[in-house]
Amino acid sequence: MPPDLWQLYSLMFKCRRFEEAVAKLWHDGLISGEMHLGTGEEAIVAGVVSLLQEGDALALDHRGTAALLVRGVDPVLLVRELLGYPEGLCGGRGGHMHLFSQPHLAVSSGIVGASGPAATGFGLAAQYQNPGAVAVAFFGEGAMNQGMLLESLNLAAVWQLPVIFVCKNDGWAITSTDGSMTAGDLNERARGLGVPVIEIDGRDVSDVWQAAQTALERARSGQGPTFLHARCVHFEAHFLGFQLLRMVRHPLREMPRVAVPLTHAILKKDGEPFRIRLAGLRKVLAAVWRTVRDPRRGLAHDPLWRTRRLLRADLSRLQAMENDLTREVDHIIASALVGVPS
Amino acid sequence: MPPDLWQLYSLMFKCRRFEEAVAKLWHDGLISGEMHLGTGEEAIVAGVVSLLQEGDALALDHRGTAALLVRGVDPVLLVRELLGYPEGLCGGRGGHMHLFSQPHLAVSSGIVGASGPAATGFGLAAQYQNPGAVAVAFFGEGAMNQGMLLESLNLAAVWQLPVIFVCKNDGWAITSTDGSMTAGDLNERARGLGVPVIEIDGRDVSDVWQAAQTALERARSGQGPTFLHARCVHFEAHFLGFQLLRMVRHPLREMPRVAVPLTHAILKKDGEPFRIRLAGLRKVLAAVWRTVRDPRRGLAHDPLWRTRRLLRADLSRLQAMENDLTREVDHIIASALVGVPS
Amino acid sequence: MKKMSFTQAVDDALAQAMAKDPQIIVFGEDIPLLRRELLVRFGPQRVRGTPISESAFVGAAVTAAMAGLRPVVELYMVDFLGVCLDALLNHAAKVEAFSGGKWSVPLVVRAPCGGGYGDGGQHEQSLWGWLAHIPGLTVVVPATPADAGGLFLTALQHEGPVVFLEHKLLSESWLEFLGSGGRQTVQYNVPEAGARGEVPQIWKPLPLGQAIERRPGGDVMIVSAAVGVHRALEAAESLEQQGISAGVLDLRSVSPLDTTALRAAAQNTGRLCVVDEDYEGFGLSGEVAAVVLEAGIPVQFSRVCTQSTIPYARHLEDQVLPNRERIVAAVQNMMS
Amino acid sequence: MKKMSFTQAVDDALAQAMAKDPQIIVFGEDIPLLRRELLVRFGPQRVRGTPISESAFVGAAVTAAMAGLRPVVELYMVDFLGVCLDALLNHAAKVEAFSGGKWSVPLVVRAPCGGGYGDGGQHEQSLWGWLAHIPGLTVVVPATPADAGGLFLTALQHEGPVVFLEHKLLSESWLEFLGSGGRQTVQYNVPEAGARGEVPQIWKPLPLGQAIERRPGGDVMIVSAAVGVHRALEAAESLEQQGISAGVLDLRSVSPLDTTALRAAAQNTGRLCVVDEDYEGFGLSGEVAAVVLEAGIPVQFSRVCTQSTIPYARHLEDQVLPNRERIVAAVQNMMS
Ligand SMILES: Cc1ncc(C[n+]2csc(CCOP(=O)(O)OP(=O)(O)O)c2C)c(N)n1
Ligand SMILES: Cc1ncc(C[n+]2csc(CCOP(=O)(O)OP(=O)(O)O)c2C)c(N)n1
Ligand SMILES: [Mg+2]
Ligand SMILES: [Mg+2]
Repeated sequence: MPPDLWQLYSLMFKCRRFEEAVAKLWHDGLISGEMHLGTGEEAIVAGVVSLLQEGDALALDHRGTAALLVRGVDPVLLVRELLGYPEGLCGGRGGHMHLFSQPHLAVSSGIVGASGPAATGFGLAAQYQNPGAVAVAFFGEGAMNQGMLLESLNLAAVWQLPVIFVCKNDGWAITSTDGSMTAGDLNERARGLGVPVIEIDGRDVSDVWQAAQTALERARSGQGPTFLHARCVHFEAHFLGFQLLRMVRHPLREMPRVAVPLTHAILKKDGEPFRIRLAGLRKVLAAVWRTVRDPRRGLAHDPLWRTRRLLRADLSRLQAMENDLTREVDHIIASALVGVPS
Repeated sequence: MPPDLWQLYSLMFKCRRFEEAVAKLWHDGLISGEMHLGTGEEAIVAGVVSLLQEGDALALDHRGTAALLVRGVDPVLLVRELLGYPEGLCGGRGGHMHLFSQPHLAVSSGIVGASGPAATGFGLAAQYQNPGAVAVAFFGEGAMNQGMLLESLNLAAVWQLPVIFVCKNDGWAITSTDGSMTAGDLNERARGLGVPVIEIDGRDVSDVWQAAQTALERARSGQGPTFLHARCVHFEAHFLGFQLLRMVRHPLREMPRVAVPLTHAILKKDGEPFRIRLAGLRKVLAAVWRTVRDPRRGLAHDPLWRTRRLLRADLSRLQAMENDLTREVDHIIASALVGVPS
Repeated sequence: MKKMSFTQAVDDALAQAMAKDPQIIVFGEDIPLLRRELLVRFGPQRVRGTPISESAFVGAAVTAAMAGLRPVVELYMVDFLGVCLDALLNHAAKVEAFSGGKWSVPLVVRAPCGGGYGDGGQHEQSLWGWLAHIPGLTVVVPATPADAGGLFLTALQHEGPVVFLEHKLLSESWLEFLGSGGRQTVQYNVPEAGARGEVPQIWKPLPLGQAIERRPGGDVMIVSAAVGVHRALEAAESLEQQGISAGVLDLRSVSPLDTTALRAAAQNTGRLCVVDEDYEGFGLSGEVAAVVLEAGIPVQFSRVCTQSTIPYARHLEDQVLPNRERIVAAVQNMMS
Repeated sequence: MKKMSFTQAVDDALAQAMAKDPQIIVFGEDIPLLRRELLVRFGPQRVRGTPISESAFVGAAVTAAMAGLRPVVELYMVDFLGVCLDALLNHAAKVEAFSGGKWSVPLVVRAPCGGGYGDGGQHEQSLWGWLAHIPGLTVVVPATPADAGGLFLTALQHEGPVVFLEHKLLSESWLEFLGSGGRQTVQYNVPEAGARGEVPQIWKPLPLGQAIERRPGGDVMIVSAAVGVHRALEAAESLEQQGISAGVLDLRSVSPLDTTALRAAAQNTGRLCVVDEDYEGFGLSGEVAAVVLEAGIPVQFSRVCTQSTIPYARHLEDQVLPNRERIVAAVQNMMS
């Protein structure tokens, strides 16, 4: 059965609008601390989460808002939680990185790698008391260096648990590129821990959906865990207000803030010889450069744009849907903000 | 260059006699708590440690006594430490699982997997301040499920550190068999973490020595870590006084202690249906059975016996050497015990 | 009345609960052999072995509990929590708060603790006061078989995460496993009344946060938990011979702490001596001091705790862990 | 005199030390970018990035220190120690004892801590009292740039493992990184005197375990660390207007704890109020109580601490973290 692209696109589009609205709240100062968006990974989220059923569980990382939206958590409660309102999903006590919804068996954690053990525990509960149900873990490629996640892959394999480990590989962990901090190969790693791998193009929602379908079938029928390795890009880089991205977007304002102290430092009297200092400088510049020139921020890597292309034949339906969803999200935000004494 | 089998055999023989003497001290009650011997893994210990040089470091697990002996730590201090004497290697404060020798850059830990980070740190220090030096980690196959060890493999690979990760795979972690608790494949795991693998027969000291030589050369020349995967057997199973082994050795005395409460339990009124209870019983019996029938406790798997075979041509030299070493160990134990007011 | 050893009591209470509640499952390293009597009664689905992956399986226990199971997750020793504290500190203890009170974690972490048998400083810690620092964790530390079984039942019924600690010197089976290993040649200073004692025919839950006076006393109250309670009782006997009337209060749970009993004891005797096998600084003994000071009760105070890393040598460890002599001296000092 | 912001002071002291001592190396996640000014001065061998593998790299720092390096290992937040506590609890803190005093671990663990900017309960903990419970660990918690730089130098020269905590509300750079992210639309209650202040031309080490009286006072001494010191100073001003003379004692290091200063303060004022952003139970505030009670000093005692998991919502977190109002109320209560 092929995926329903219209439905998947509508989910992705809603996620995008929703997170854009959240970004606005953040920029307006209505959200105080960190805010990690998932814009760019919508195909992975929609492709996997749309396949979940009642009784399935979801373990999220610091980028979990969109997944909860797709899972059917009340979006007004979600926004109110991000705003820290007592009427939020968790009474304003959990917040952006700690979103919990018991009816959806959905948990989040800001501790990198924690979604591994969490999904494994849900998988155990499913195996024991609700066979046929599954648990999904979302995490980044950086998390694949965190011991507890590696341990979880093995544990899920040993117990043959119905867990889908979804690695959203955007190639970055804050300012570190995958290649520089991850040796070997993630697929081989997962296999070495006893978990079969499906590698997919995380920009292609059909591809994700098909692979998730396969993994879910394996899990539901008692054949154990699967590692879904999906590449993607995060358009807002690590989090909102990310300095490297600010330098790209407002070079004149931001560059000097970085460059001036850097110049001072490199010229300081005591320290290593200049040759070594230059090696250091090259590292800094490389990171800046990789961010500035990241080709993946282009439209061609946008999962929405790629899916939209396939639906453009019926442009009026598409635009009507988009307009509806935009209005829906506007309405969600308005409802969340309205009627709540701050 | 081929290994000097006579020298390696003498090291192995000394380790064996030494640990047998330690076992006697333990049985006599002069050592109070746990005591994990390495009898059966001497080929791995001798094959690797005999190649270490001044400035090389050693990170050991709970089974580290023999490695320290081979490394050249004063054996009298070692025995006194095991006995908890103030004159011991660590003033009687570290003890069997916490043996430290600064001149040898040798550490131990009773925390499974901890030798991974420890060797990685030593490797970092070597790379930075003492290029050409290396660090060796010893651990069991059970430790390969501990996150910090997996993390360490990746870290050592990322930093290209001179670390040899030596997995002494005896197939058991206390009462758990490797196959039951480790999914996938350890070699693939190590490679997936960026560390090249050499698999060896841990009963064959030449094989170990050759592989260690290769790994050390890679490390000393800045080519990064290696994973040495060596299979072996532990003749005393997990530790001295191990219940499963006592059942094998003294079935009439030990079997009833286990069997009677087990029979009571399986017949208890409330609980799962009998079919499920039997599945449980089968698991217990299988573990007992695997221990009882472990073919590997036979002579053919003894690294000493295997090496001795190759040297038997010169029996008189062999026996003279063995006699000398036996006397030497006797003397060590006697010196350790004598002259120290308790 | 029935008599049982300490760990037998826990296992018996656990078995009683498992027979009633199919949601209780037990897992940890080597559990199929360590808890083989549960395995042959409740089968391999409910009694499971794990890899040496504490972060994964303790972390998994948290969400398994959230999904409706009642997991009892066992660690070989409380010391090994070091590798997986995140699961307790940042997850088990916080879910109820994070979810706005809507979701709880009915999890029991069971672990042997404590020293006195020569295993060295990485294997003999107590850490109960340390764990109690984390809001959201319940920490239970029984001193007798009857309390062990009853409180274990309570832990199984509790809505939040409970760390249940079994002192190895009270646990016949752990002491045999890790210490004697079948030898007759070693001796441990086992408090008999703690290692074996009368237990009820049927286990009933005991209240959390309710200390029990093991011995009344008018001059001073010695406050402790686990083996310390028995050391305190020995000390109280010695003190009696010197004309000092020392009572002994067994806390039974470190968190919640029975502040009412502590204040009453301070009020009645004017002197508290805290005997704590956990480390002295920033722990249980300090909390006891704060509780009585906050209440404005004038009191003399002393403590006999573990002040340093526990040494391996038996004679050194005996000095470092709270013992009768140190308790007697501390109390005498307060009386003079 | 020079002025610096808090984290600038630490980095400056660190750079001064690195220029003299080639054994000092710095590593942690994203360190090449977070400490880019050190990177361009000391090069990629000495300033390194790590994978998100705290257990491996903190563990590695322990033996690197034992082999003669002076590693400064950075964590993104102290909360994340949960995943790698074993390295501190069972290794760094114990090696000196285990080796019979023959080997030490000159390691500095540097981490941001504390709340007040809306990041939620898994990212705003203090945990200094919790860490101080472990014998063998030194825990430094400065409240001003001058102390931060001076104490960091001390940490670098110390023979044992030091956990050096930077409160995020005092750290311009962390607050910008994790909080404002370049926005003008958010406001944090930053104590100005803690975030920026005069620093010496050349850094000199400051003594460990030496508290400093930030404000004298005859009626009560408020004892605190980090941001709490500044909240206490605000409270003391309010109290002054009510005719109450409240002093403020800045502990600067939690372990070692300046017990002499605490006893003197108790002696002189007869009243102590401990303000602690770390959790209330079984922590720093209790230890302070024990120290004065053990000394037999009659004292009134109160504490204003974090009693629960820190909530995400800014208005809720402001109530849960110690603030001026709560401190004023606690002191008033003691005076009446
Ligand atoms: C245990 C732990 N260490 C460090 C951090 C800080 N941190 C938060 S997100 C992040 C990067 C995660 O990278 P990745 O897993 O690839 O996810 P992405 O952000 O790219 O989606 C880090 C290091 C943390 N939250 N938890
Ligand atoms: C973190 C941790 N978990 C559990 C233990 C208990 N334990 C000690 S040794 C051991 C088994 C280790 O097996 P393996 O690594 O294969 O080494 P072997 O004993 O077979 O040589 C276990 C589980 C421990 N010491 N540390
Ligand atoms: Mg990433
Ligand atoms: Mg093994």
